[in-house]
Amino acid sequence: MTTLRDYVDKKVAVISCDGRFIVGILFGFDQAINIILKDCEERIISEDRSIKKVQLDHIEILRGDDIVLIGEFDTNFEDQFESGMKTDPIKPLVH
Amino acid sequence: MDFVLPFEIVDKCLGSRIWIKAQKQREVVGTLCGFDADLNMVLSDVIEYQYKIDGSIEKTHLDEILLNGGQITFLVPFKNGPDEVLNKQINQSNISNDVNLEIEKEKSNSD
Amino acid sequence: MNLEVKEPIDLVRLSLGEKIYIKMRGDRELRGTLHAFDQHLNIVLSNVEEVLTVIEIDEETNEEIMKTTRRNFEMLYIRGDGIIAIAPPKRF
Amino acid sequence: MTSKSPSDFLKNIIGKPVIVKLTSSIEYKGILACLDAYMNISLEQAEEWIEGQFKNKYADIFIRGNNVFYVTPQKKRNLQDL
Amino acid sequence: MLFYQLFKSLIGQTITIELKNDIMITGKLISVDQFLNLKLSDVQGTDPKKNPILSSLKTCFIRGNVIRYVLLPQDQIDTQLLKESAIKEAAKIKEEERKMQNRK
Amino acid sequence: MSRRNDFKSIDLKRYFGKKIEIKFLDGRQIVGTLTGFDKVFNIVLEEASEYSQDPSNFFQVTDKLVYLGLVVCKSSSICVIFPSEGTEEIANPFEKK
Repeated sequence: MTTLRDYVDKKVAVISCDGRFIVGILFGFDQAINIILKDCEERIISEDRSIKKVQLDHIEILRGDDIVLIGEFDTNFEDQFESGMKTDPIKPLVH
Repeated sequence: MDFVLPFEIVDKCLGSRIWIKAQKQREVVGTLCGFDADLNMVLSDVIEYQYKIDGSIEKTHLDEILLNGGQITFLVPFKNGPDEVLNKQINQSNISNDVNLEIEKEKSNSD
Repeated sequence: MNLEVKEPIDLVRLSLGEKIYIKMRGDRELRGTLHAFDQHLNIVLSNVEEVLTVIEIDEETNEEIMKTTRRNFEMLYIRGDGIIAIAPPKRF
Repeated sequence: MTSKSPSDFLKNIIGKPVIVKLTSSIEYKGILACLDAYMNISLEQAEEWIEGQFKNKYADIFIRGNNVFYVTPQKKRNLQDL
Repeated sequence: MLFYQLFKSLIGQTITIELKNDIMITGKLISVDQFLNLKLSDVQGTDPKKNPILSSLKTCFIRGNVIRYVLLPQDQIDTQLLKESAIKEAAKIKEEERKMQNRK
Repeated sequence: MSRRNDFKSIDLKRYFGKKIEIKFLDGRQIVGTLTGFDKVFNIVLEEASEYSQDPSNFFQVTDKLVYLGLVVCKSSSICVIFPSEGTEEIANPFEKK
């Protein structure tokens, strides 16, 4: 069965339907894939493909319908981010 | 003012004109001939209004249609649509509770 | 296999193994051989050609021009909620 | 005769020329072969009209119900078929 | 059930998924559920130059309804079996709906 | 433990006879007196008016009100419900200073 159980209390990255990329600790989830993230930081990807890290000082609650994917974040990927890696901006999802 | 059920109102509107506000800036006016639990509706003597970005309105006349209930946003029973309602310019600065909202009531002969 | 079209979806069933045309949201059109479908219209096609039509504004003339891009896939699963219409073979 | 419920309306127009208007404003004009509870529709000898321009012709076509805005009988058979 | 079974038969295979936001992801399929949510391991952007950010994911869970296409390994697909199962399932669904109608 | 079969996230009875506003998924917004609803939250308003939409940007609502009267709202297109009383517009917190 596909479950998020093995992601709980782990650092995850979430892509939302409006194209946001948020990294945080998965605090909880339910069957509708509504999720709660704490210690979140958002990776803002701008037109010039550069990535900026922004600390969020709140707990992020995301509705399942607004989620594209949830991934287990590879923490030793951090230095790649520091090195000014470039990536395409994430487009909003069109149903 | 007693409690009314939404579908009871729609049922009472059978045979009368109904103004339907639909998704994607569309409106439909027609005589309600029938409907089902999903609010799919059969309408006759229909006018379809399509509001455009440039402010123009495209009107289409149709004899009878089966309208997909999934496209309905809300319904205005017993009303004959945008052409009948005089656009009231109701000035109202903001919704804050201390400003008492002056809505000029126009008792249309709705029944 | 009963060959009668009693429900719209029968039209899809009768096209199994045949080349079909699919119109999808986002101005996409697919042509390929139909191998599987379900009541949600999830589909598997093989030897697929996808045509994507994009409207671009030409900077100088500010006119709208239609540009099409094509992609091919050997074997493709398509999620049904993006499908608008399906036309069976020998008919397009 | 104005038909009553949606299913009555459908019984009356099966086999008749109809116009199916989609939420994207594309129109399909053809003979209504059958229709189901999800408003999935299959048409025969269907013409596809986009922004008032004839685009394609299909001997048979299946239209997925969630894209349908309305179905209406065609007032008169269009000349192309005669 | 047909496509749930199809994806279950592809567990362990490498597939590419195109999402409705145009992102393309490649990875090894590790699980699927009845909503056709998919879980991949060894994840990367299909074109790593375009979205290297995806390589920051060890594994990832993708919601079924955001998927546009899944590119399937042709040699792993038995089209004859697929066709027969599609016909069987269509008949079963029709049967169930007919029973529902009679009961109304 | 009694099984709660229909979890009520909002108890509309509290607003019966009061003026409420409804925003819909397609950007429309109306205000009216709540006079009825059903268990899936289709809603009936009386003496309702619609905030007309800015034709150039349909998700922007103007202050111009158009009187409608009796209105039945379809639950699947409702986005937000709030009472008029006790609601006020605040400055946009996300505006870049």
